[in-house]
Amino acid sequence: MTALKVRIGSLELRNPLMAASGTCGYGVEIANIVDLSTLGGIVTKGLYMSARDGAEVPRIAETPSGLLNAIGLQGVGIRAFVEKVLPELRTHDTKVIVNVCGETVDEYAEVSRIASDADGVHALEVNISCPNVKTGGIAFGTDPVMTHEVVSAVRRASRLPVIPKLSPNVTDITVFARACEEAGADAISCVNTFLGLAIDVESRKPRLAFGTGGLSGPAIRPLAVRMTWQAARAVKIPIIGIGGIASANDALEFFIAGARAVQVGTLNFSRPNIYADIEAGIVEYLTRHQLSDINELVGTIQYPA
Amino acid sequence: MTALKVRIGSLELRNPLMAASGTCGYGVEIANIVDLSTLGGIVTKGLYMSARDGAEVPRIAETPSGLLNAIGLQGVGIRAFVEKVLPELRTHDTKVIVNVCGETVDEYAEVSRIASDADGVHALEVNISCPNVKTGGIAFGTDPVMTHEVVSAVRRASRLPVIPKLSPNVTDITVFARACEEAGADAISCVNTFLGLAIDVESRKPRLAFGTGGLSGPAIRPLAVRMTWQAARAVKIPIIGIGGIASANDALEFFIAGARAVQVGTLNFSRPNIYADIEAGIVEYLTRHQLSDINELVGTIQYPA
Amino acid sequence: MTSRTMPPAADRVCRMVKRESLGGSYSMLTFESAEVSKAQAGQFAMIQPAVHADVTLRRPFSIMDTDPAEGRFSIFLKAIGPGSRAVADLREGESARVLGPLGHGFTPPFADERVFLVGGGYGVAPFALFSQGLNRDRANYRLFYGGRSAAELPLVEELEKRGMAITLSTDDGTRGEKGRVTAPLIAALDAEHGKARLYACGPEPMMHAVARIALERKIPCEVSLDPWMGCGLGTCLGCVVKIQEPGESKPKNRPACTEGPVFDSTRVIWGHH
Amino acid sequence: MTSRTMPPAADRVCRMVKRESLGGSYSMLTFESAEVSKAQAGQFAMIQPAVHADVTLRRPFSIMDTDPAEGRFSIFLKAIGPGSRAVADLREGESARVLGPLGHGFTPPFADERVFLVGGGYGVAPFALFSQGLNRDRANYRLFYGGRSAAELPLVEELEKRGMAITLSTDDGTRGEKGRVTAPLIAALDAEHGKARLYACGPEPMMHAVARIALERKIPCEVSLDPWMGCGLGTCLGCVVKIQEPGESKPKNRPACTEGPVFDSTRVIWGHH
Ligand SMILES: Cc1cc2nc3c(=O)[nH]c(=O)nc-3n(C[C@H](O)[C@H](O)[C@H](O)COP(=O)(O)OP(=O)(O)OC[C@H]3O[C@@H](n4cnc5c(N)ncnc54)[C@H](O)[C@@H]3O)c2cc1C
Ligand SMILES: Cc1cc2nc3c(=O)[nH]c(=O)nc-3n(C[C@H](O)[C@H](O)[C@H](O)COP(=O)(O)OP(=O)(O)OC[C@H]3O[C@@H](n4cnc5c(N)ncnc54)[C@H](O)[C@@H]3O)c2cc1C
Ligand SMILES: Cc1cc2nc3c(=O)[nH]c(=O)nc-3n(C[C@H](O)[C@H](O)[C@H](O)COP(=O)(O)O)c2cc1C
Ligand SMILES: Cc1cc2nc3c(=O)[nH]c(=O)nc-3n(C[C@H](O)[C@H](O)[C@H](O)COP(=O)(O)O)c2cc1C
Ligand code: FES
Ligand code: FES
Repeated sequence: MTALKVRIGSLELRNPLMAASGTCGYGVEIANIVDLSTLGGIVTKGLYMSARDGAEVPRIAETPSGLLNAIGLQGVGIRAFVEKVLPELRTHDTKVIVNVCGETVDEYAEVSRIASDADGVHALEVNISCPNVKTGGIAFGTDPVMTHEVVSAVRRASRLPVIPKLSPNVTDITVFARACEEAGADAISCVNTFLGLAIDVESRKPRLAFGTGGLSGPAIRPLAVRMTWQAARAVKIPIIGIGGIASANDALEFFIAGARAVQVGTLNFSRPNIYADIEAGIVEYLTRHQLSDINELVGTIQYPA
Repeated sequence: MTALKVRIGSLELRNPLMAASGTCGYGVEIANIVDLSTLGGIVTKGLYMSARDGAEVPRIAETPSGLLNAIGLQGVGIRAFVEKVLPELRTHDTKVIVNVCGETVDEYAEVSRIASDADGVHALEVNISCPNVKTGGIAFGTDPVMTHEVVSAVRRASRLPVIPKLSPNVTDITVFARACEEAGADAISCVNTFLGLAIDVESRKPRLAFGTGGLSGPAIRPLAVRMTWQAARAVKIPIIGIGGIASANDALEFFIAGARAVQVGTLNFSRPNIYADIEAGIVEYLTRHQLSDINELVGTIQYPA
Repeated sequence: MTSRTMPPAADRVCRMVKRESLGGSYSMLTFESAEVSKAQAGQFAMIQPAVHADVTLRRPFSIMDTDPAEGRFSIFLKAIGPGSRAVADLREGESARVLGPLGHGFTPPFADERVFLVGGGYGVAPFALFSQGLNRDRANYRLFYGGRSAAELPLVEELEKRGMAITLSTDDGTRGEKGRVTAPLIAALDAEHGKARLYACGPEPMMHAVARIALERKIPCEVSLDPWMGCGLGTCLGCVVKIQEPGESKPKNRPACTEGPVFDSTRVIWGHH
Repeated sequence: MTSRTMPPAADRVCRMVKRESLGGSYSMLTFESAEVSKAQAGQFAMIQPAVHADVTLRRPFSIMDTDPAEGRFSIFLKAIGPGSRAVADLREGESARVLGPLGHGFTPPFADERVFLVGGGYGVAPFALFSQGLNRDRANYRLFYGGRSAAELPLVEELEKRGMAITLSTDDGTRGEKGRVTAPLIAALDAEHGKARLYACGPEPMMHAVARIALERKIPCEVSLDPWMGCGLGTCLGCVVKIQEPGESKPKNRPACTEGPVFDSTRVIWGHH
C-alpha cells in the first residue's frame, strides 16, 4: 500500500494532486465529469471582493504545446462564492483552496478574511502573479517588497494555510520565495503563467483582445521544473509545483525537483479526468522504485556537483 | 519587386533572415546543404579567446515543441576561427556576425578586437546570455550594470556594429535594452534561451549532463515575441527577433512586433534549408498586403489601447 | 440558457466507426458513445484525436445524428484547420477523446406552432437531429438552407434522405433561389398566419438577421452561437458571449458551452464574438 | 574520422515507397532519394516524417541498402520511442524530410585481408550494404551476428538472402551458439593466420569488447558509434564523442555525425557516450 498523503502546512491532502486555479472553475463545474474525491484538492478561480466580467474575447489562443490566455479574472466575487457556490462545493469530499486576488493590499486582506470565516475553505492561494489585469496581480509578484507586504497582510488576516503563488516572470525566483517565507507563508505555489504575445499576422492585432496573455501548458514545463527546483532549495516551506503537467512522468519530475504537491492546469481543459491516470502512474513508479511513500521521493534529484 | 534589404546600424543585410548562433556552426558546416547567399547573414557559434571542449554529453534533450541544450560553448577560439575557418567562410556571399563570449570584461574586449581586425567579419553579437557556462554568460546578462560595462568595453574595442544578445531570464527586458543602447550598441538580439530543467525520472538525474539547460524552439515563441515587442518600444536601435521561428508566419509575427530582422535557431537542425520557404512566404504576404518593402511592416502591430 | 435538465456528459475515449466523405473538406463521422447517443438537438461534443503540437485543446462539434440503441452518434465536419483536420483524418477503428453531450439544446416547439429552421454552413447539422424530434408531418416545419454557392450546401442530400422539407438558396444562384436565405424565409413568414417559431444556426450575420426578423414580427426565436470553445465545461471561460438576462442591470459575459450554445435571440448582444 | 570524400548530402522531402514489417517493433522502409542512393556503407540519414510535439528533431538511421539506378535506399528500423515510431508509422506513399547521406562510412579492406564483421541490434544494418561492396567470394568475410535471444536477430533471413556468410549467437542460446558474439569471433580469429580486419557496429559494450580483442591482436578495427544525434551536420554538437587523435595532447570532443560515425577503434575513449 503506497502512501500518497502530503502536508502543506497544517493542510493535509489525501494525495498531492490538485486542480489549478482558473482551470477547474469552482470545482462544481467539473464534479459530474471528475470524482472530486480522487483529488487532493481544488483551487478556485481567482476571487476579488466584487464580481468581475473579465476581458473581451478572444481570451485564449493556442501556441505550440501551449496555451495563451487573458481571461481577466472573470468571477463571481468572494461573497457570492461563499453564499452561492460553497454550499454545493462543500458536499464534495475534497480540500478547497481559494485563489485570493486584489487590486490593493487591503482587498487581498479583506477577501482572505471572508474566505477564512467561511465553512469549507481549507487554504488560501494568494494570486500575486496574474499577468492579465491592469492593476495588482503581477505587479505585486514581480516586486519582492510588495510580495512581502501582500503576503504579510493575508497572513495577519487568516489562520488558514497561506500559499502565495509566484510569478515566473522574474530574474531570480528564490528572492520571491524567501520574501514569502519571511512574510509567514506556509507554502509556495510555483508557478503562474509566463507573459507572452501572439499576433494574428493578417489583422496585425494580438490574437487575444487584451493584448498580451499568460503562457501555460507542456511548453513551459522545463521552465517550471527549474523554478520549482530553485525555490525548493531556497526555502524550508513546501513547494507546490505547477506548469505543463500532462502525465504521471511530468508530475514525478516536479516531485523529484522538490515539489511536495503539484497542480494540473491546462490539461483540465482537454483531459479533465487525467487525475486517475496520474495517480496510477505515480503508484506504479513508487512501487517499482521500492518507495512506500511519495514524501520519500520529494527533492531526491541527483544534481551534478 | 519586393524590397527585403534591412539595415542593422551600418550593416546592410540582403534580407532580414539570419542563422542564429550555435545552430549553424561557423556557416561552412551547412554551406553544402544551404546556399548561404540566400541568407542575410550567419552568426557564428560563441567564441572565446581559447578553444573550449564544452560540456559532457548528454547535451541536448527534447521537450514539448522545444529543445533543452547545454553545449557549454564548445568552440575553436577566436584565433583559430580567424586563421582556419574565416578564409573558407569568406568565399561565401553572406554577412558574418561573430558571437563574442568572455569570462571577463577584458576577454570580451580582446575577442572583439581580434574579430574586428579580421577580414570578413561584419558585426559582433555580444553573448551576455548563455545559461550554460559557470562563469560569465548569463551572469552579465541578468545585471544591467554588468551589461552596460561589457557592451561599453566591446564598443570601445571595435568599429563594427555591436549587437548585444539579451537574456530572456529577467523581470523587465526593457531595462537591459536601454542599458545596451546607452552603452553604444547598434542593435539588440532578442532573445537567447530560457533557463530550464528536465529530469529523467528513472535515474532522477537531469537529462543534461550539465544539469540545467537553455530552452529554445517553437515552445518559447510567444515569450520571445512579447520581449521583442517590449524591447522595440523601449529603444530606438533596431531589434533582431529570435525565438521559435519555424515558418514565414512566425517570422512575420516578430516583424509586426517590432523586429527589423530575425534569426532562426533550432529549426536549422531539422530544416536547414527553411530560409527559401520563409523568404517566399514573406514576399507573398507583403505582396498580398500591398507592401513593397519589409521595412514598412516593422512595428505595425495594432495593440489595443 | 434554459435550465432544462440535459443528459449527463462523460469524458471517454471513443472509437470512430464510420467515415463518409461529402466532397471537398466535408465529411461525416460516426463514433461509439453511450452517453453522447442520448444527446438532444443543439448539444455538442468536444473531440480530440491525439496529442498534437498545434492542437492543445479539443474542438466542439454539433451532434448531427444519434442512435441510442446502438450507442452511436454522428457529426458533420468541415476541415478548416489543425483541430478539425485531425478529427477528419481519423481512420475507421481509431479512437478519440470525446466529451459530451454538452450544452443546452433547442427548446421544443408547441404542437400548434409552425417551425422555421434557418441554417448555413455546418450550422444545419443540429437540425438533422432536431427534425427527428419534431415527429410530425413535414408540412409543419421547413428548413431554409443557404450558402454562398451550390458547393457550400454539402448536406442537402443527407437531409432530404431524412425526409426534411427544405428550401434552398445560394448567394450566386448556383442552387435554389438566388440571394440570401432570409429572402425565402421572409416570404414564408408573410404567408404564415398562425403561430410560428424560429430556430437559427449558422454564420453570425445570418443569425443576427434572423433575430431581427423575429424581433420585428414578435416571433419566438432561438439561435445557436458558436464562439471559440476550449473546454466545454464552463471552466476556461474562453467561450463567453454577452447576454442580457431579464432583471439584470447590464449584459454579462456568460459561457456559451454551458448556458448555450442555444440562446433566446432577444437576450443576445450581437457583435461581440 | 578519415577524410575520404563522401557523396554530397541533400535535404529533401522524400517519398516512402515500400514498407516491410519484420515482426515486433522491427521494419524495413524504402525511400526515394537520388542522393542517399549513392551512400557508402556506414553512412546514415536523418529522417523526420512531420512536425510533432515530442519530436523536435530528426532521427538518424543507417543506410542498409541502396539502389542507385532506381534512386532508392532502405533502412532497418526498430521503433522504440516517438521519433522512430513516427518513421515506422509512415504509410506507403507518404513523405518525410530526409537529410543524407551523412558521415564517414567504413574504410574498405585490402584485397588480401580477411574481413570479420561483428554486429548486434540495428548495428547489423550497415553491413548489408557493406557486404555488397566487398564483391568477393563469401569465404573471405564473415558476419558475427549476436543478440540476447532469437527474437533479437530479426535480420538473419534478410542478410542470408543477400548471400552473406553469418555466424549466429544468442545470450540465451535460443538461436546459434549460446553466449556472447565475441566467443565465436575469438575462435575464428584464433583459426586465422593471414591478415585480418575487424568492423563492429552495435551496442557499445559489444563494440568496446571487440576493440579490446583487436588491440590485443594488433588487428585494424573500425567501430560505428551511435551517440544521440540532433542534426547530422556538425552544428548542434550534441553528438560529440571523446576521440584521441595522434599528435594531440589530450582527447577532444568531436561530432560523430561528421567525423564518424565510423572511427578507428584505437582512437575512441570509451565510456563517455
Ligand atoms: C458549439 C459549436 C458547434 C460546432 N459544430 C461544428 C460542426 O458540427 N461541424 C464543424 O465542422 N464545425 C463545428 N464547429 C466549429 C469547429 O469547432 C471549428 O471549426 C474548429 O474548432 C476549428 O478548429 P481548427 O483547429 O480546425 O481551426 P483553427 O485553425 O484553429 O481555427 C479556424 C477557425 O475556427 C475557429 N475555431 C478554432 N478553434 C475553435 C474552437 N475551439 N471553438 C470554436 N471555434 C474555433 C477559429 O476562431 C478560426 O476562426 C462548432 C463550433 C461550436 C462552438
Ligand atoms: C549513426 C546512427 C545510426 C543509427 N541507425 C539506426 C538504424 O539503422 N535503425 C534503428 O532502428 N535505429 C538506428 N539508430 C538509433 C535511432 O536513431 C534511435 O533509436 C532513435 O533516434 C530513437 O529515437 P526515439 O524518439 O524513437 O526514441 P527516444 O524515446 O527519443 O529515445 C529512446 C532511446 O534512443 C536514444 N535516442 C533518442 N534520440 C536519438 C538520436 N537523435 N540519436 C541517437 N539516439 C537517440 C535515446 O538516447 C534513448 O536511449 C541509429 C543511431 C545513430 C546515431
Ligand atoms: C485559462 C486559464 C486561467 C487561469 N486563471 C488563473 C487564476 O484565476 N488564478 C491563478 O492563480 N492562476 C490562473 N491560471 C494559471 C494556472 O493556475 C497555472 O498556474 C498555469 O496555467 C500553469 O499550469 P499549466 O501549465 O498546468 O496550465 C490560469 C491558467 C489558464 C490557462
Ligand atoms: C544547441 C544550441 C546552441 C546554442 N548556442 C548558442 C551560442 O553559442 N551563442 C548564443 O548566443 N546563442 C546560442 N544559442 C541560442 C540560439 O542562438 C537562439 O537564441 C535560441 O535557440 C532561440 O532561438 P530558436 O528558438 O529559434 O532556437 C544556442 C541554441 C541552441 C539550441
Ligand atoms: S469552452 Fe471553456 S468555458 Fe466554455
Ligand atoms: S548531430 Fe548535430 S553535431 Fe552531430
